[in-house]
Amino acid sequence: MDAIILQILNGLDKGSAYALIALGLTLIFGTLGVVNFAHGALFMIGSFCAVTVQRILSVSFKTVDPSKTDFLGNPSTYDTPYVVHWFGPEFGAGIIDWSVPLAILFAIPIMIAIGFIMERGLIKHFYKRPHADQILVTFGLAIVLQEVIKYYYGANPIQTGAPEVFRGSFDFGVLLGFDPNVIIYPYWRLVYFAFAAVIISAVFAFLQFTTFGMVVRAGMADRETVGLLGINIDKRFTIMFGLAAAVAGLAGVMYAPINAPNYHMGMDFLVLSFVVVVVGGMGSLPGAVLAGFLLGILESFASMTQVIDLIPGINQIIIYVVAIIVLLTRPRGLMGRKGVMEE
Amino acid sequence: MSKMNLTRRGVIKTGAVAGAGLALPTYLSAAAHSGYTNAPTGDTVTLGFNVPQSGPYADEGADELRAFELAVEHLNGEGDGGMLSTFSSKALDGTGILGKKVTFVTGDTQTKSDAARASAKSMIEKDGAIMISGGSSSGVAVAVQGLCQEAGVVFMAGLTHSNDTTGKDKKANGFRHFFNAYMSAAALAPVLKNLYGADRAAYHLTADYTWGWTQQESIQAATEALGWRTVNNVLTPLAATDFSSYITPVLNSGADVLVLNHYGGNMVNSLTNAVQFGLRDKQVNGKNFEIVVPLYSELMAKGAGANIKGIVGSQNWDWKLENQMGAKYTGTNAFVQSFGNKYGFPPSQAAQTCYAQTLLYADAAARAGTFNPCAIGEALAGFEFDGLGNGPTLYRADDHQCFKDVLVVKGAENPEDEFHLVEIVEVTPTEQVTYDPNHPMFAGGALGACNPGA
Amino acid sequence: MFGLEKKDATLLLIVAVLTMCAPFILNPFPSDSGLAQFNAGYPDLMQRFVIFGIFAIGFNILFGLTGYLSFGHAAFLGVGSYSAVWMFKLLSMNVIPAILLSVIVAGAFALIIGFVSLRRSGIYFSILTLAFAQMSFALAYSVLTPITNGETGLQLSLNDPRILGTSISADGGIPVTQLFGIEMRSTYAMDVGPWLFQFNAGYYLCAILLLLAFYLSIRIFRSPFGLMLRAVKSNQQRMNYTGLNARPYTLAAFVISGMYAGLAGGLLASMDPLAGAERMQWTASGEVVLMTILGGAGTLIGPVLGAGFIKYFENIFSKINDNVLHQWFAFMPDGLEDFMVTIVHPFVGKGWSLTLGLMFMAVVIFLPGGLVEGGQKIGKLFRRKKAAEDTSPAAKTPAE
Amino acid sequence: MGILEVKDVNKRFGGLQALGNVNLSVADNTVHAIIGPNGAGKSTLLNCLVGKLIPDTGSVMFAGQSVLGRKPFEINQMGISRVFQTPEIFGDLTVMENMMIPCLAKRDGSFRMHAIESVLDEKALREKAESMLEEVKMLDKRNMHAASMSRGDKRRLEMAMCLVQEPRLLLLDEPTAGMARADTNNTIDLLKEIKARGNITMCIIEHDMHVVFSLADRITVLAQGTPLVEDTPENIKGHPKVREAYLGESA
Repeated sequence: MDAIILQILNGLDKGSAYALIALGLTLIFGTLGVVNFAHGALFMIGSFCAVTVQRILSVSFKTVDPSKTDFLGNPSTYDTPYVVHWFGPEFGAGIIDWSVPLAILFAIPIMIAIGFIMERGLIKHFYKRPHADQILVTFGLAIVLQEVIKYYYGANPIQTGAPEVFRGSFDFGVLLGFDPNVIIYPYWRLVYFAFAAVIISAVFAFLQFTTFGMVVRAGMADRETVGLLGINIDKRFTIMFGLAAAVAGLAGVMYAPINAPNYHMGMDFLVLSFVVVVVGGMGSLPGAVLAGFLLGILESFASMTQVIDLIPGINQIIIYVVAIIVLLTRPRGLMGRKGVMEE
Repeated sequence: MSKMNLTRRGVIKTGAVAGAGLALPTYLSAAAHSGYTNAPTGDTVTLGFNVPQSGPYADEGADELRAFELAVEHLNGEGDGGMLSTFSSKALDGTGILGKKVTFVTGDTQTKSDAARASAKSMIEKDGAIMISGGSSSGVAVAVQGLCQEAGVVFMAGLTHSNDTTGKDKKANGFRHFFNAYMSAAALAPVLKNLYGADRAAYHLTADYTWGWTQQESIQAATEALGWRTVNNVLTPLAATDFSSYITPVLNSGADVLVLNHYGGNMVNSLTNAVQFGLRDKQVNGKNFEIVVPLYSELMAKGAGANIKGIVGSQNWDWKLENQMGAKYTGTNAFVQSFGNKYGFPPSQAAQTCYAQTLLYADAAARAGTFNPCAIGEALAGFEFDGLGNGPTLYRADDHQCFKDVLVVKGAENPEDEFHLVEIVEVTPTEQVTYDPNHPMFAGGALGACNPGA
Repeated sequence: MFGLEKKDATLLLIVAVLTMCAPFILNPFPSDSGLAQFNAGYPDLMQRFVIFGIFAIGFNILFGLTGYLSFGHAAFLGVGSYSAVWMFKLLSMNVIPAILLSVIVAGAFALIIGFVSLRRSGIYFSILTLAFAQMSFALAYSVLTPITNGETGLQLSLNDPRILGTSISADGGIPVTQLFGIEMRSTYAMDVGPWLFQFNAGYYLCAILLLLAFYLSIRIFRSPFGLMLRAVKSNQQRMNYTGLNARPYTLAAFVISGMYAGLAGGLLASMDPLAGAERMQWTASGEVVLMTILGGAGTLIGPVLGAGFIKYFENIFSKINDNVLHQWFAFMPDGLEDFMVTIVHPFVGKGWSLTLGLMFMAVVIFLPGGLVEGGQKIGKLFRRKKAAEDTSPAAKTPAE
Repeated sequence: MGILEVKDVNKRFGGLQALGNVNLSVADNTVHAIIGPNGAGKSTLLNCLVGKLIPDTGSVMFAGQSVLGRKPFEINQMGISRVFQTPEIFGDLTVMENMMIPCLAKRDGSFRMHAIESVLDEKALREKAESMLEEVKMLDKRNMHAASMSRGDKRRLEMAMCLVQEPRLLLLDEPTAGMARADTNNTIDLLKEIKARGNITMCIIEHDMHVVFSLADRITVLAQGTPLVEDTPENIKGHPKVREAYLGESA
C-alpha cells in the first residue's frame, strides 16, 4: 500500500513536469498551428536560467591564502562571492541559497522575450508553410539553442540546489495514519507539484475569464472568423507564444533542483512531450494536462519491481504502449478535436 | 600551438610518385608495401583520437582530447616531457616515434557505436591513422575495437569499464589500460566490509544495458562473498532522467545499502534523487543507510555536487595519488604538473588513461622497431612497466588487460575547492584485483589472431 | 530510355555518372592542401552517402507522395541491419542472402506496423510510428539483448556457426563480407599526382543498388500507383468518392518504403557487419525526415541530396579540430590567425551540430522547398532569358 | 421500381431529427431535383446515399442493391458519383492528372498495384480523359495546377471527373452555387447535353430555381427532414404547400 501511494506521488510529480511542457506545446499547436520542435529547448533554457542566476549570485573575487598550496604547488586562493562580501556571510549565503526561487523572477521576462523574438523573428514566417518546414526550422533552432548552451556551460550536469529549507522530506504517511518515515516525500517535489497546479490553473483562468483569453479560444476554434471580426489576432498569438515559452521556462526553472540541468535535457523531453500532447488530443488543453498526469502515474507504476517481474522491460516502453492503445481506441486522443493536425 | 604537418597522402605524393601521372594501382589494404594497414612512409605517423564530442559525455571527451594533445607534444619533444621522464621504459626519446613526427586526427564518437565506427573508419581510410584511441563508454569501445581488428590497426581503449571489453569481446588488436567492473568489485568489497560491516542488505539499481549488467553482477558476487544479502536488483532504462519511481521502493525495502550501477548523467540523476529522498540520512536496521557508486569519475562528482559527500566508489587513478599514497605512484605528479600548467586544472582519470595509452603505444612501437600492429601487440603483451602514475603495472598477454592497483575513493565532506571533491580512502593492491583469464565473468571470447590488415 | 521520359532519363543518367565517378568528384582537393580536410572520397563516407540516399529515397515514397510523416522509419533500418548480421553469423558471408533477408524482414515489420498505424492520419499517425520505433529501440537496447547484443551492437565473432563458410578465416580472423568472392572492403587505390582516389568494391555495390532504387522510385513516381499516392496526399475525400480505397495504397507505400529502409540497413551491415540499437532511436528516424525535407520532399533527387548534406556535416565538420584550423590560417599574422581560429572554432569539431542546426534553418528560410528548389531557382536565374522565349504550353500555365 | 429507392429513412443527431421517414424513388434516366429551405436535410439525405452517414433506420437501395454499410468508395464503384457543394478536386495535381484518377479507378477498381507502368502509357484512358475535358471546354487547361484555377473551373473539373466515370447515378450538391449567370447557363447546357445522351440518372440539390426548372423531370420538396410533396415541375410551381414552405419565403 505504501509503495502504491509513493508511486502515485511520483506519478503526480512526473506528471506535473509533463503537463507543464505539454500545456505550452498545446497552446502553440492550438493557437498558431505550428509544430514546435524547439519547445523542449525552451524548457532547457528555463533550467539554465536557474543555473545562470546561481552563477551570477556566486560571482566571486579571489583572495590568496598563503598557508595552503593548490594542486600545482602555487599559493592557493579562495573565492568569496560578492553577495556574501556585501551582505555578510549569513544573509549573503542565504541569497545564494535561494537562487532557484529568485530565478523565477529572472526567467519570466527572459522567457517571454525569447518567445516574442522567436515568434516575431522566425515562427511568424512559417504559419502558412507546410508542417514539414516548421519541423525543420524549429528542430534546427532547438539544435542551435542547445549547442549554444553547451558551448557556455559544458555538457556535464550542473547541480542547482533548492533552498536549504526545502531540502528535507515531508512525512506524508503520518497524515494518512501510517508509521513515521514510511511515506516520506521531498519538500521540493511537493513544491513542484503545487507550483504546477498554480501555473496550470492560472493559464486556464486566463483563457477562461479574460477577454483576451476568449478571443484566443475563439481563434483556436476558427481563426478566419475571428480575423474577419477585425480583431488583431496575430498580436494576441504573439503574446500566446510568449506565454507558452514562459510556462515551459518556469517548468524548467523549478525542475532544476530535481534533476541537475544539462544541455540535452530539452531533447530528452521533446519526444515525450509530443506523445503527451497527442495522447491528450491535439488542440485540447485539458487533454494535455490529463495525459501528462496519466502518463506520469502509469510510468511510475510500471517501474515497480512487481510489474517489471511480470512483464520484463515494461518500464522501458510503457509510455509508448499507452500511446498506442489510446490512439487506437480513441482516434483523436483523450480529448482531441476533430480536424486538428489530421492532414 | 603545434601545427599539423603534411598528411600521409601528401607524403605519398612527394615520396613515391612525384610527377607521375598515374601510379601503379595497389590494394589499399596492402597499401604501403610493408604488409600492414596504413604503414607510414614519410616522416610522420598519424594517430586517431576518437572521443565523444557531442552528447552527454562531451566534457569527458574534451578532457581525453587534452590528454592526447599533451601526449603528442611530449612524444615530439615539446613541453616538459610529462611522464616520459618517469616511465620505466626508456625507448622514447622525444623525437616522435621511430624518428617519425607524431601527428593526429580527431573524431566524434557521439557515444554511439555506429557513429564511433564511422568516425574511426574515416580516420583509417581517409587520414591514414595507424592507431585509434579514446572513447568514454564500453559499447563504443567494443564496437571500435572490433572495427580496428578488422581493419588491421591497433586500438588503445580509453575509458571503458565493462568486463566484456577484455572479456567476451576481447580482440588481439585491442588493449585496455583502464580497470574493469570485476576489479572495482574486488577492490571495493574489503573496504565496504571495513566501513559498513559484513551484515548488510543491498539494493541495486542498474542501468539496463551490458555495462550495467556486468558491473551489477561483479558487485553482487563480491559483496555476497562478504556475507551481504542482495535484496533486489532493478533495471532502469537508459533514457530515464527522473529516478524517483525507482528510489521510493528502496525506502521501505529493508535494504540498508543502495548500489547505483549507473554512469554519467544517469548516475548524477539517480544519486541526486536518492539524496533528495533522504536516503543518505536514513537509519535502517539500526544502521546508517549507505549509498555506493562503484564507478566514480571526477566529472560525475562535479555534476552530483554536494550529493556526492561520503559516497564510496572506485577509480582507476586520481591526481592526488602520488602526494597521498607515496612515490610508488610516480609519474602522477609529473603528469598533473604538465597538464595543469597547460590547461589550468588537474586531469581526470579519463585523461590519464588516454595519456598513458598513447605513451604505451608509442613505446611499444619504439621497442618493436616497427608500426606493424602485430609486432606492437607482441611488445605490449606481457609488458611490465612503471612510472605512468598507477604504480607497477602488467599488460597481461592473455586478454590485453592492464593489472594495477585500484583506488577506493569517496566524496569529500568538506572539499577545499572543486578539484578536491573526491578523496582517496584506500588503494587496493594489484594481487587482490587480479583474476584468472578464464574467470566465468570474462569467458566466452577469444583474442584470435592479430590482424595487420595486409 | 528504360521506359522513362527524357527528363527523368537525363536525371537518372546524371545520378549514374555522379555515383560512378564519386571517388573523383568527392576528392577534389590535393591531399597536401589544407582543403583536403573537405575531401569526402573515402570508402566509408561514400558508402554512407549512397546508403542513406537509398533510405531517404524510400522514405520519400511514403512522405513525399502520400504526405504521411512517419517518425519511426529507423526501426526498419535497424531491423534490416540485425537481419543481415544474423545472416552473416548463421549462413554465409555473401551479402546477397543478407540483403534479401533484411529487405524481407523489414517489409514484414513494416506491414505489421503500417497496418496498425495507418488507421490514423496526420500527427496521430506520426506518433504511432514513433511509439513503435521507440519501443523497438528500448527493447533492443535492453530486454532483447540476446538477439541484438544491446548497447554494444550485434557483431560477428570467432565462433559463429556459419553454415556455408568458415567460422574463422585462414589468417585466424573473422571472415569478411563478400559478393561471390569479391570482398566488400577491397579497395583499389589510384595515385594521380597529389591526389589519391579510392575505388571500393562495397561502394560500387551500394552505388548500383542506389541506382536501381532510384530508377524504381522514378517508375513509382510516374506510375498510376504513384499518382494514387499523390491523390492520397491531395484530397482523401475526393479519392474515396472516386471509388478508390486509400488504405491499401498507403499501406503499400509504407511497406515499400520500409523495404527501402531494410535495404539500407542490410547494406550498412554488409559494408560493416555491426548493427547497433541506436540505429532505431527516434533521432535516427528524425534524421531521415530532416534529410528528405532538407533536400526537398516529393522531389526525386532531393532526398539523396539531403542525405549527402547531413552525412557530410556529421563526418567532415566533426573532424576539423583546432590544429587543422591553425594549419588553414597559418599564412596569416599570428594575432589574426588566433583570431580567425577563435571565430571559426565554435562551428567545427565538437560544434559541428551547431553548424548543422544553422544550416537547417538557413535552408528552410532561404530555400523553401529544400535544396532542389534552391537549385532550380539558381538554374532559373541562368536560364531566364531562354525561358522568356520558351513558348511550350507548360511554360504559360500560370495564366488565370 | 426506380433506380434509387429510399424507404423510411430516419436520422437523428442528438436531439435533432435531421431526416424523418424519408421515402424517395428516383426513376432511371431522369433528373430528380431535391429542393427545400436551409436545414431541410437535403445534404444529410445526400450523405446517407453515398455512405458518409448511415441512417438510423430505413433502407437505401441502388439498382436493386442496398448501399447501407458500404464505404463511399464501394458505393462509387457501384456507379454513384458525387459533385460537392465546394469543389473537391486534387488541388496539388494538374487537370489532366485529376482526370486520370477517376479513369483509372473506373478501369482498375478500388485498388491495384500499377507501380511500374507510366501513366503516360495509358493511351486509351488519356484519350478518354481528353475528350471529356474537351466536352467541358477545359482541354487547354489540362497542364494547369488544379488549385490555381477559378472556382468555376474547379467545379467543371469536378463534374468532368464524375462524368468520365460514366456513373449510373450522378449526385449534384448545388452545382451552380456561387456561379455567375453565364457560367450557370453553361452548366445547365452541359447537364442537358449529358442527359440527352442518356443512360444516366441525376439527383440534384439546388437553390437556384432557374436551374431546377430547366433540368428537373421530377422535384421533391423537403422541409424539416420530411418530404413535403413530390411532383413534376409544373405542378410544384403552383403547389400551395410549397409556396408556403419554401417559395414564398425565398421569392
